[in-house]
Amino acid sequence: HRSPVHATSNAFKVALITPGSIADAAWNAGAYQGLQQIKDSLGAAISNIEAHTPAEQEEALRSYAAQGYRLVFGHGYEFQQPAERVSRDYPNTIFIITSGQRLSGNVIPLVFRIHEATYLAGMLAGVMTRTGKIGFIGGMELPPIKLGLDGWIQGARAVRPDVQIRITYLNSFDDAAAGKEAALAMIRIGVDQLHHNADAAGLGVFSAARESPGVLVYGANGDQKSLAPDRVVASAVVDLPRALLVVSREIQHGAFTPHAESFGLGSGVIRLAVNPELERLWPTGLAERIKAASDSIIAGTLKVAGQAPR
Amino acid sequence: MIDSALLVGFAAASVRVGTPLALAAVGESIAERSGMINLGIEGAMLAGAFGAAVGAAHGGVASGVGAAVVAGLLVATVFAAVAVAARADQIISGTAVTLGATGLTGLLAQRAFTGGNLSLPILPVVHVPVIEHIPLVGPVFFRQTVLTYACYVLIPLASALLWRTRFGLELRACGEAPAAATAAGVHVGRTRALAVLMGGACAGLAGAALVLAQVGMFTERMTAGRGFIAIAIVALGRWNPWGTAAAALLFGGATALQYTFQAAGSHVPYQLFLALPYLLALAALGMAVGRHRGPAALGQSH
Amino acid sequence: MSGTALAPDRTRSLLQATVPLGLGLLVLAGFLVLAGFPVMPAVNALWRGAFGSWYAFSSAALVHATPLIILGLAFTLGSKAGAINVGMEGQFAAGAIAATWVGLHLGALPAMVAIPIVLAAGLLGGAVWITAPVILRIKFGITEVISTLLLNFVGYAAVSYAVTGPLQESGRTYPQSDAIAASARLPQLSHGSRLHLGFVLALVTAALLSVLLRRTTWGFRLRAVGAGPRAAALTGRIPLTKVAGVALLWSGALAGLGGAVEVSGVSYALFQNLSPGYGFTAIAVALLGRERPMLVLVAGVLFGALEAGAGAMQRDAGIPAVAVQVVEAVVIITALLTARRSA
Amino acid sequence: MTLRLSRISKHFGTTVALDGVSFSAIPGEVHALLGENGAGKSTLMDIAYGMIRPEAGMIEVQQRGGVALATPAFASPREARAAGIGMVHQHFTSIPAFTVSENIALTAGWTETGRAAERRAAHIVARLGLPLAISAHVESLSAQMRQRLEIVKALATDASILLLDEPTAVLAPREVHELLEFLRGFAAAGGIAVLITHKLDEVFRVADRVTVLRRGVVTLTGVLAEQTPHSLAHAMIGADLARPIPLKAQPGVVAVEASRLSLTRGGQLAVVNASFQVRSGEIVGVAAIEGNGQRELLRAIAGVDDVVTVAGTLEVAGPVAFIPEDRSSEALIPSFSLAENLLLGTLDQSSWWLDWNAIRRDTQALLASHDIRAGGPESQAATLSGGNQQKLVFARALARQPRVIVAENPVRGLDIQAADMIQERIRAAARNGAAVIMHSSDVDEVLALADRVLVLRRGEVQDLPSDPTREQIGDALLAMAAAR
Ligand SMILES: Nc1ncnc2c1ncn2[C@@H]1O[C@H](COP(=O)(O)OP(=O)(O)OP(=O)(O)O)[C@@H](O)[C@H]1O
Ligand SMILES: Nc1ncnc2c1ncn2[C@@H]1O[C@H](COP(=O)(O)OP(=O)(O)OP(=O)(O)O)[C@@H](O)[C@H]1O
Ligand SMILES: [Mg+2]
Ligand SMILES: [Mg+2]
Repeated sequence: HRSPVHATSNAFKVALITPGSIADAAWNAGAYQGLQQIKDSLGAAISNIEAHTPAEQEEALRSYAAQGYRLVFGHGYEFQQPAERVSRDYPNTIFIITSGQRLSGNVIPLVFRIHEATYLAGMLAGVMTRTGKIGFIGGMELPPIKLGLDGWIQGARAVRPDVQIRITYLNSFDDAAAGKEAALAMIRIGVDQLHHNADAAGLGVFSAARESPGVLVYGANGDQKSLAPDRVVASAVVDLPRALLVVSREIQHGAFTPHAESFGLGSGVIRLAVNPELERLWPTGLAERIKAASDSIIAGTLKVAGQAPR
Repeated sequence: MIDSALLVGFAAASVRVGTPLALAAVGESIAERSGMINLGIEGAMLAGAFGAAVGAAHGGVASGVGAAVVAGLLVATVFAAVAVAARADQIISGTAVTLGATGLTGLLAQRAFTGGNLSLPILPVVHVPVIEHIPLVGPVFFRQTVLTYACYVLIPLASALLWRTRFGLELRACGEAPAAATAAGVHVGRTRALAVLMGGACAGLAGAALVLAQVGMFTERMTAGRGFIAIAIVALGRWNPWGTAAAALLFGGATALQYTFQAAGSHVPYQLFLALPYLLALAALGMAVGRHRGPAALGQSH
Repeated sequence: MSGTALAPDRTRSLLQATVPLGLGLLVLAGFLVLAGFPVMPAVNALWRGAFGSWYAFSSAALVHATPLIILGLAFTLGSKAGAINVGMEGQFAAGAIAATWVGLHLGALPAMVAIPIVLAAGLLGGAVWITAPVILRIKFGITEVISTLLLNFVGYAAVSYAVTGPLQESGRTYPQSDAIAASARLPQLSHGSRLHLGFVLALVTAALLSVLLRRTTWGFRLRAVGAGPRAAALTGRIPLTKVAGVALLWSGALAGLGGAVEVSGVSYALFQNLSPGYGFTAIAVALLGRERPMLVLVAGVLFGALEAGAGAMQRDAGIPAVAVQVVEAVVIITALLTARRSA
Repeated sequence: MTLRLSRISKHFGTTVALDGVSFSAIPGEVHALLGENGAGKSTLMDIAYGMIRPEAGMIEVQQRGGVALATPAFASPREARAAGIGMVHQHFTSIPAFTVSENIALTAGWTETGRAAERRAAHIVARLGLPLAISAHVESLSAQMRQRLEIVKALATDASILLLDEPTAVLAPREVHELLEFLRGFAAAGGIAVLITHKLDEVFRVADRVTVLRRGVVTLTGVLAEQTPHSLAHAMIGADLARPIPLKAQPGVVAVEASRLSLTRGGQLAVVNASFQVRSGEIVGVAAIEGNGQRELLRAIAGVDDVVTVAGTLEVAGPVAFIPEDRSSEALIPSFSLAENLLLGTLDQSSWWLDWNAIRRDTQALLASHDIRAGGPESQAATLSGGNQQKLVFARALARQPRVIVAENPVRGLDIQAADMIQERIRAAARNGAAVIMHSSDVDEVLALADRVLVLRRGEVQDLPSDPTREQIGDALLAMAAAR
C-alpha cells in the first residue's frame, strides 16, 4: 500500500491539513493562502484537506505521506502526536506542525512567538485604558491562544502594574454572535481595551466595539484594522503565508536540516501592525517606548515569558 | 447607579441574545401546535443566516431579511415534502434536513465568501421614541434592532393566529387529533404544511437576526445549535408563543449571564457556564412541563 | 413457503439500500457540475479513497465505519423499543471521557484485563449520561427527543472541561489528555493498517444484537414494546416504561462504548473534537440499515466508505469536504421515501 | 328538501362495502338505517357526509327552495355541511384538549373564536335544548355529555339533514329517550334524521321509514308501520338463523370472586362495591351500556391496564386469558408475524432463549386446528381478515388452558359464521372447565352466550339469577332505570 515515492515525477509536492474550514477568514484561511503562495512562488504541486477529528487527522497525514508528498503541514498542535506515529513509516516526508510541541525526527515544529507581538499590543492597551480594565476573548483555551494572552498581560502590566484583566472563552471559533455578546458583557463592566484570538467568532468583538464609543480593539493573527478603522489600534500579526513559504523554500532547496523553526518579532513573520489612523491618540513618547521594547525583544534583552511550546 | 446600568445592560443583552431564539421558537411553536416537530429548523436558521448574508451583501439589509425568509422557507419546504406529504418520520427527516442545510451552506459559503472576511451592513439599533425613556423597560426592550421589534409583533400575532382565528383552531386540531380534524373537514396535510412553512420563515428571520442584527457576517455553522435549543424552548414555553418568548428570554438571560460571569473573573471552570443554559433548560423542562403535555398528536404522521 | 417469501424481500432490502446511495451520488455529481468541478476525477477519487486499495478500505473506510456502526446499533436498540435517542453525541463524549480516565490509570494491567475495563467504562459513561432523560421520560413523560438533544451540548462542554481540567496532559499546556496506557489500546489488526480491534467489536456487537433481538425473550419484549405498545402491555403483560427505559439506557451505553472505542482504538487520548457528528450520521446509518443489526453493519461500512471517499475527493480533486454532508442528507431522505413506499 | 343516494358502490381492498346502494329520505321523517356489523351503514353515511369518496353513484340534495344539488361525491365534509348535512359519527370526533365551544366552532366552520364563539355556541345549545358547559374542556365531560356535544356539533350549522351513526350506543335509557324525543321534534320541524342503530325497540319508537343493508346491498326499504321485528331481523340476517342449542356445562369451583370491590381508573371511580362469583364451567355475561364500568371490571379481573382496587377484594384463579376489545392494537401486533404474535400471548411460559422452530410448529398446528386461513406462521398479522384475526386471538388464548377467560366484545365486527364459531369455542372452553366472563355492548349477544348475566350500571353490579330469560334481563334493566 505504501506507494513508492519515485513513481511520481520529482515535482515538489506540498500538502496542507487544516483542523477546520479554510473559509474561516483566520487561522486556516491564512495557511491556505500560504499554500497558494507555495504553488505560485515555488511551482509546487499542492493539495489540502480539512480533518476535524483525530481519526481523520492521522488518516490524512498517512495518506499524503503514502502518496509521496515531500512536505506535509499539519496546521495545529493537535497534529503532533499523530504525525509522530506516522513519521516512523515515512522517513522521506517532512511533517511540519504549526504551533508544534517538539522536534522529533522528521516532525518539525513551527513555533510562533506571538507573545512578543501581543506584549507590544498589551503595552498599548495599558497606556490607552482609562478605566484600568482590559479584556481578552479567546476561542478555546489552546496553547497558542494562551501564549498570546500571556504576552498581552505582561505588556499591559509593564506599563500599568495595576491593570485588571478580564478573560472569556467562547468554546467556539464559529459563533460570532457569542463573541460579540462576550465583548459587550466586558464593556458593560468597564473594559475599554479588547484583544481577541477567536478567529471567526472574534469578529463579533469588532462589531461590539463599533457600537461602543471609547472602546478600542487589538486584532489577532491578521492585520484587522479594516474591520473597525476607527477602533482598531493595532493587530498582533502572524504572517502565516510567509512562514509557510519560508520553510517550504528551505526544504525545496535542500538546505534544510531538521530543527525547530521559531518565528519571533525579528523574523518579520510575527509583527505588530499599527493602525496609522489612530496614532494621533497615542500620548507623546509612546511610539518610542514601543519601538524600544520591540528592539529589546529582538535583541533578546527583554524576555517575554510565556508557555511557549517546548 | 452603576449597578442599575449593569442590570440594564445585562437585561438588554438577554433580549438581544434571546431574539433569534424567540423568532425561531415562535415559528416552531406554530409548527408543533399542528403536530409537526421539526428538527430541521436548525438548518432553516442556518440557511436564513446565509440568505441574509448574501442578500445584504448584494442589496442591503432589507433584501438580506427577505432572502433569509426565502431561504428558511426553502428548507422548510423540503421538510414539509418529506415529513408531511410523504409522511416520513419527523425526527429523522428533520435531522437529515439540518445535515443537508449545514453542508449546502458550507459549500456555498466557500464559493461566495472566500477571500477575506466580508463585512456586511448591519441593522441599526432603533430607539423607539418616548417609550425608550421608561426606566428599565425602555432601555432594555426599546433600544434594539427592528428584528427584535418584529419579534414583539410576531408573538401576539402568532398567539392571535393560534387562538383567535379559524385557521388557528384548525391548526391546533391537526396537532391534537388529526382524524377528528379530518372529520371536521380540515385539510390536515395542507394545514400542517403551512404551519411548517411559517416555522421555516420564522427560522429564516432568526438567521437574519444573527447575521444582520448581531454579527454582521456569515460563518459556517454559525447557528451553533440554536435551532435545537429553540425546540426545547417551545416545550419550556408550553407550546404557546408568549410562554415561548418568555422561555427564550430566560435562555437568553442564562447565556448573557454566562458571559457576564466569565467577564467578571469567576474561578468556576468556564465550561460550567457554557453548559449552564442547557442544564437550566433541562431542569426547567422537568419542573415546568411536568404533567403538561404537548399537542397530543405531536410527531405523529397523518 | 417462507423460503420463497424471503427471496423477494431480500432483493427489496438491497434495492432500498442502493437506490438512496445511487441518488445521493447523482445529486453530488449534479452539484459538482453546477459548481464547475470536474466530475470524473472527483468520482474516481471517491472510489479510490473508499475501495481503491486494501489500505484505503481498511484504514480509512472501516476505521470511519466503526463508530458509525456502533452508534447506529445504539440508535437501533432504542428505536426498536420506541425510544428515539438523538443524544448519542453527548453519550459518545461521556463514554470517551470515562474510557480515557480509566485508560490513564491502568498502566500495570495486562491488555486482556485493561481493554475490557476501558470498554466497560465507556458503556457506563454513556449509560450515566442518558440517565436523566430516562428518568424524565419515566417520571414526567418528557420526550427523550428534547432531553437527549440538550445533553449533547453539555457533553461538548464536559469534554472541554476534562481536557483543560482534570484530564489535561501532564504538561498542562494542551487541551488534550495524556495518551492512555499502551495496554489499554485496542490492537491493530494487521501491521501498517489502522484497522483496529474496535471494528471486530462492532461486528460482534451487531451479531450479538441481532441474536438478542431475534432469539431471546428479552429482545422480543423490547421489539413488542416498540411495534405495538398497547398489545405488548395488555396481551404480553410487558411493563412498557421499564422496558423502554432499559432499552434507552442500553442505547446510551452503546453510544458510550462508541466513544471508548474511538479513544482506545484511534486517538489514544481525549481531544475536544473527537466526533465530527457521528451521533447524527449514525441515525441515518440505522435508518438505511432498516434497523436490522446486520444491515446496519453494511450501511455503516457504506457511510464509512463515503466519508473516506470524501476525504480523497478533497485531497485529490479539491472538492470541499462539506459536499459529503449534502450527499448524506440526500441518502437519508431518499431512504425515508423508499421505506415509506414499500410500507 | 330530500337526500337521495343513488347506486352507490364502494370497496376496500377485497371487501365490497357497498354494492349499488340507493337510499332516500324525505323531510319530516326519521329514517332508520339497519344492518349487521359490517353491512356498510357507516360507509354509506360517510359517503353522504363527504368523508369517503364512492367509486360509483350520485348524491343529490334537493333544497327547500327547489335548488337541486347533484354530485358524484362531496370533496370534503365542508361541502356536505354547505349542502345542509350534519353528522354524528360512530366514534367520537371531538378533541379532548379543546373546549366545547372550540369543538363546535371547528366542526361548524365558524370564523369566530374565543368569547364570540362561546356566545354563539351558548345560543345554539339553548335553541336546541341540549344543555352543555360551553367553556369546559371535553376531556372533563362524561360519555353522555360528549355524545350530546357530537349532536350539537352536527346541528350547529343549521343542518336540515342529520345523519346519526349509532348515537345511542353510549347513552343511558333516559338519555336515549331524550335523544329520540329530540329527533322526533327535529323531523316534525321539517328536518330529515337518519338514525343508525342496532336496537330494534328504538327503531319502533322513533322511525317513520326504514332501510336495511346486508353485505353492502339494500334488502328492505319502506314504511316502518308495515314491518315487524321479525321481518327486519330477517332482512338483516338473510335467513332465520337456526342457532345451535347450547350445551350447558355444570358449574364447578369458584374461579373468580369479588367482594365489596371498588375500582378506579385515572382517579375516577369506575366500579362500586361489587360482589359476585364466577364458577368454572359457567359463562357470565356482563350487560352494560358503554362507560358504566364494565371495561374496568373486566380488565381488573384480567389483571391488565391501570385499574386500581381501592376497596374490597378480588380473587382470580390463574392462568387468565384476556380477549381485549380492539384486536388490532390490544391483542395483536399487526407488523409482527403470526408466530411472533403467538409468542406475545405466551411470553410468561417461554424461556429466555427462543426456539423459533418450535414456536412456528405450534403456530402451524394452531392455524390448522382452528381453521385460521393465513399464509403461514411467517405471514404478518396485518394480512389476516378480521374474522381470522379474532380466531387467532382465541386460539392463542385457549392454548394456555386458562382457568378464567375474560372477553370484551368477542364477536364485534365478525360475520355470522365467524361469530358462531367463536361463540361455540367459548362454550367449549367453559365445558372444559374454564370460567368465562364476557361483555358485549349488544344485549342479544350476551343473551346468546351467557348462562348468567350481571348488569352493570354506573359502576354498580346487579347479579341476575342463573339462566335468565330475555324478559328477565329487560326487566332488570328497566327496573334499574326506573329506580333512578
Ligand atoms: N377504512 C376501511 N378500510 C377497509 N375496510 C373498511 C374500511 N371501512 C370499512 N371497511 C369495511 O367495509 C365494510 C362495511 O363497513 P361499515 O363500517 O360501513 O359497516 P357498518 O355497517 O357501519 O358496521 P357496524 O355496525 O359494525 O358499524 C366492513 O367489511 C368493513 O370491514
Ligand atoms: N394487507 C393485506 N395483505 C395481504 N392480504 C390481505 C391483506 N388484507 C387482507 N388480506 C387478505 O384478503 C382476504 C380478504 O380479507 P378481508 O379482510 O376482506 O376478509 P373478510 O371477508 O372480511 O373476512 P372475515 O369475515 O374473516 O373478516 C383475506 O384472505 C386476507 O387474508
Ligand atoms: Mg358502523
Ligand atoms: Mg372482515
